[in-house]
Amino acid sequence: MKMLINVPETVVADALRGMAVAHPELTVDVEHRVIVRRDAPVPGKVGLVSGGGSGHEPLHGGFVGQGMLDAACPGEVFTSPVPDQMVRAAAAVDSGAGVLFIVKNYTGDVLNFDMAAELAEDEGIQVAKVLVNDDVAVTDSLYTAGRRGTGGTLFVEKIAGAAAEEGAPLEQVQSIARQVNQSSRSFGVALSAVSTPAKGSPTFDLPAGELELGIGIHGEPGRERRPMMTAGEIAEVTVDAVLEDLRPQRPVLALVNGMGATPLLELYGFAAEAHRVLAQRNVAVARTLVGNYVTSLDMAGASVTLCQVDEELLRLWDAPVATAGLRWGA
Amino acid sequence: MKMLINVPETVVADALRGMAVAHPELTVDVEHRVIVRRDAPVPGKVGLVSGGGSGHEPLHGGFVGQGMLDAACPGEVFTSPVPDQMVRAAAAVDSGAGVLFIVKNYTGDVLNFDMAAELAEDEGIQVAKVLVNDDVAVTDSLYTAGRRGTGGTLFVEKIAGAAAEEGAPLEQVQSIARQVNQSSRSFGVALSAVSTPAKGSPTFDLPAGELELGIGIHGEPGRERRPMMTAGEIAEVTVDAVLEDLRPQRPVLALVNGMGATPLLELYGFAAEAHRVLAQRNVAVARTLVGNYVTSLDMAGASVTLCQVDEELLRLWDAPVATAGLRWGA
Amino acid sequence: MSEEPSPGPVVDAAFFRRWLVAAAAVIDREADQLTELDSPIGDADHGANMRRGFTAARGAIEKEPPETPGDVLAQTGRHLISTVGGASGPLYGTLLRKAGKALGDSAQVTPEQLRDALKAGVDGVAQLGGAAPGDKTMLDALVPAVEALSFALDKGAGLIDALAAARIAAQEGALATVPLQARKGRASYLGERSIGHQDPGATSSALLLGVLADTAEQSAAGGTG
Amino acid sequence: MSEEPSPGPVVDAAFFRRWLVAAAAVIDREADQLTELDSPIGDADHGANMRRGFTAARGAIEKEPPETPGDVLAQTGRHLISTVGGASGPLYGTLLRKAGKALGDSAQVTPEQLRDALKAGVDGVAQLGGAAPGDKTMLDALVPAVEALSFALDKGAGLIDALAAARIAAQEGALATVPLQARKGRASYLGERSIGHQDPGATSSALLLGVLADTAEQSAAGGTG
Ligand SMILES: Nc1ncnc2c1ncn2[C@@H]1O[C@H](COP(=O)(O)OP(=O)(O)O)[C@@H](O)[C@H]1O
Ligand SMILES: Nc1ncnc2c1ncn2[C@@H]1O[C@H](COP(=O)(O)OP(=O)(O)O)[C@@H](O)[C@H]1O
Ligand SMILES: [Mg+2]
Ligand SMILES: [Mg+2]
Ligand SMILES: [Mg+2]
Ligand SMILES: [Mg+2]
Repeated sequence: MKMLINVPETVVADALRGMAVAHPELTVDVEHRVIVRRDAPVPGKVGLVSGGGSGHEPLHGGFVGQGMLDAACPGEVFTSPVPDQMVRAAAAVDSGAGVLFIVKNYTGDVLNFDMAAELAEDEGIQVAKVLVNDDVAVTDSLYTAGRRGTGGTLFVEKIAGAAAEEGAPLEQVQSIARQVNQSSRSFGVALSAVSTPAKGSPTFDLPAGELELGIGIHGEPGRERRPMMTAGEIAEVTVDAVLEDLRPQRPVLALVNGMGATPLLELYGFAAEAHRVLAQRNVAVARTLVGNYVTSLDMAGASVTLCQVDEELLRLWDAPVATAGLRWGA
Repeated sequence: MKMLINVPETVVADALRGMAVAHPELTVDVEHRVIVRRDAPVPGKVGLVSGGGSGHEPLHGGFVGQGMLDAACPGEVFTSPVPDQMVRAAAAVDSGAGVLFIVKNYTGDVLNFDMAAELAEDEGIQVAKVLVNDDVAVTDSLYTAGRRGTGGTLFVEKIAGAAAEEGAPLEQVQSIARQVNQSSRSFGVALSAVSTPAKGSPTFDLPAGELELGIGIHGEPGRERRPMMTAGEIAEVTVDAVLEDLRPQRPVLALVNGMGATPLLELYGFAAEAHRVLAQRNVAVARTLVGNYVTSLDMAGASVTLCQVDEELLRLWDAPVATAGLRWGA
Repeated sequence: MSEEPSPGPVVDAAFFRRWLVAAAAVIDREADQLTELDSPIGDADHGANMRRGFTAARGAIEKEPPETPGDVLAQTGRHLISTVGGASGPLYGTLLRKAGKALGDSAQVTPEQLRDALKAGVDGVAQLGGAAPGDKTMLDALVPAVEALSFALDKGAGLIDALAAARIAAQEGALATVPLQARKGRASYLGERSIGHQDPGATSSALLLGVLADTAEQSAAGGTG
Repeated sequence: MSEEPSPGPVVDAAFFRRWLVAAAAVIDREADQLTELDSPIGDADHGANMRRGFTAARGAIEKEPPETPGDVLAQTGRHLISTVGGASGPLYGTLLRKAGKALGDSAQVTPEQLRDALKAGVDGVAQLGGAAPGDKTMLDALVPAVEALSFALDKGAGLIDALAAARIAAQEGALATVPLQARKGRASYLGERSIGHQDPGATSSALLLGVLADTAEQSAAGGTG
């Protein structure tokens, strides 16, 4: 697999140097791997910190800015960042109003953010956490690692970010973030496997003529392999998998997300099919976001995330946001 | 090549249906293949119309909106749209102030837009044209088809769009568009060939360990094939190819553009290397845009476009824009 | 069926409608091959473009059949312009529109009229696209074909034989594009790397002229009017 | 060189520093293999993660060598936590920090102290990660290894033999993860499809225990202090 890189060891640092030149509105600490809003800490505002393995761009660094995250900690590719980054980020964004850690539910992320929370509290920073676990492809049980955090992360970061921007206190920002997570479900499919710089070749074999259902965003294979289907059929499987678990009673936000290598042309076509299925299932869609937002390097495929919203969540979704990856109203 | 599509014949119509559901701020005429600003025609404003083959998303449909295009005409994949679409678009956006056709320099686009201009003028619409031909990989001469229009299109559409939004008359919008085109140069590299839905397999063979220099955005192979290089080396070749032709005396806008399948992580790293080379060559960079903007379906690779700007062009670049693919200040 | 010497086909509106139906069928059959030719030196869509255009044109003409040969060609040209896009849409569209216009409103066409009409069409292509023979485009099939047609008619050949000569010239012209370096169209971007590939547009032109020769032969033999 | 019965190695700070240097070398050598194991049931980074962490820890410890066994382990653990990330960073970091803490500030460590320290470390892993043997994680190598070490020491074996037993138990434990269905970590997402693959973390644990056994053997044989 050819890659546009120097050496695998420096991909994250190289990308951070690139973010620094492209986004003067961010403070990018390449050495310590922390991306912070230039105006942080915003007085009186709860600080939102997220992070995770790199390779999912624009998540999370592309979501730092007004109305969304205050800081992001990029780990190595597909590897949780380390506690030092999170503590540094928390210190940089804490205005005294406390910090919310938004953590995708992977063993590595959970353990590292837990350690960081302890360390940050030792330094006198008030820390709350929210765990994102929206992926219905994974069986949830007390005896497993539980559901993964995928596309729902975008909804949590955007909506909790809007609440924090409006001055909501830590407890309320945390409870809104939890509500968004509980209202969100995702399901993804892969048409090709991902290649990481470290490995340099696809992490699993996906033969021509087959697709993988229920994939994650780290090159983990899915739970089932099927003969290739049309966009319409894939939309049915995907949307139905989400709806089976979510059973929405209210309108939803829909994220039709590309995994990285699927052209926008195909993604819009897939969005049309997802809408068709939702209409057939009598689900009203309040807003639709189509694009590559929570990616998996060069994987081809897509995921659908639905988030059930009331008027307040919809208002917070529509609130201004000004980040590299998501921007409106500002 | 697996694709997230129904059948090749309907990819463009399917994508337009998707744009319609995702962007209520646009009027998407799926049958006639025209995407128009919902508030068009804007009274007193020059209408900007562009278009070209599909497969380059977000170009052009994703650039319709306040401060950029008034309408876009998507052709079949990698195929110029037909005159009927352009005439319909012109009629939809003409407020009486006239319409500017922004045409990428490909035989098909030129011929179809020329025919459309004649037909639109027959209907009483004042039409001006600007040809975008920024790709230095192609030898320019009277006896050839001339340089292709690639990444420079984004600069032309954004800056001319800002001028039109401010109320500049047709002649002035056209002359600004020409100035931007003359100040812009691009060069691209491919790490993989593109697969079109119609063909279903890569349009050319690019062996492992080799890259293609000077590629276009339609799956045309480039002019030269070389053993694979690092991001830093590629940045040197790319930036130098542009600078050799542009020789900027003033600061530049830099577009570090992904061809579609190259992960954002790699693209930011490439942007860092491009900046390093520009700094070494003493070229000041006023603004940097990194992302997948002028794509070639699932091609892996990147291009660099530089546009030399004075204060007025920079002001117009910074002016508010609100489109699906490019948005700030609004 | 008759053993008398062929009377020469009746070249009327029905003749050109039969040509269009057969052309659409051949293009449909050869589309993948044309797209294949458009891959190494183009953008892999020529077959799809031609199929889309000819299918649409045939459908429209069958629905509302124009009454004169000129109208069949001119309307086919207009449909190609409205549905093909790309370089080939305006070029083939212009070829047929100009040819149709040149036929005026005569109900039947003489071999000389057909030759003049084709010549007018090919001139239109050259003018619109700015290409000349040797640039590795459809003109490399079209120009020799019209020349061969002219030459044969001048020598006293009937339409069937003259079109057969045109067909061969077009095929040879298409083949002769292989060693050429492209100077127009997308293939020109490749510079020297365009050498060694047959031009897709010249190939489709040879197909369309071949169908014209077939139509003339079959019209004379079967006398289908 | 001596023919007397081995006096048992001196388990001091230098012993653990030698272990760390050797561990970093083995991890570096086996990193690609570990990443390979992490591909079918994980995210293809375990080798890279371990290499990054152990290289950094070795560098830091060599630069400012801690003075007690407990400090070597605890600081190595801290460096792993600061540089590895992922699941394995906090888990291996905790293993070594807890083990180091359990050693207190003694300058030399008895076999029983080492056993208790390892036990404390492994308990820390179990508590932090919430996994149990059989879940297809590093615990499937670590727990049997500590048990084998205990059992051997209880039977009167010296440290070298006891660690050799631990090494074998760890290797067997790692191999025994192959038929298991994962219940923790990334591999658990695969459900039944996780069956048939060896767990990367259990494999790296077996490597690290193997290096520990080697270090003991070489320390006794060479007497390098
Ligand atoms: N300037 C021109 N003059 C005549 N024929 C041309 C010219 N440019 C291109 N062509 C013909 O058009 C063909 C390509 O058609 P097609 O693939 O349908 O369009 P596009 O190049 O826009 O994808 C070429 O093979 C060539 O024969
Ligand atoms: N909850 C857990 N308890 C113990 N070990 C675990 C747990 N989760 C994962 N592991 C171990 O971590 C290994 C994976 O480490 P690594 O690949 O470096 O981290 P990540 O899974 O974050 O990519 C697994 O092979 C497994 O042995
Ligand atoms: Mg990992
Ligand atoms: Mg084309
Ligand atoms: Mg073509
Ligand atoms: Mg891993």
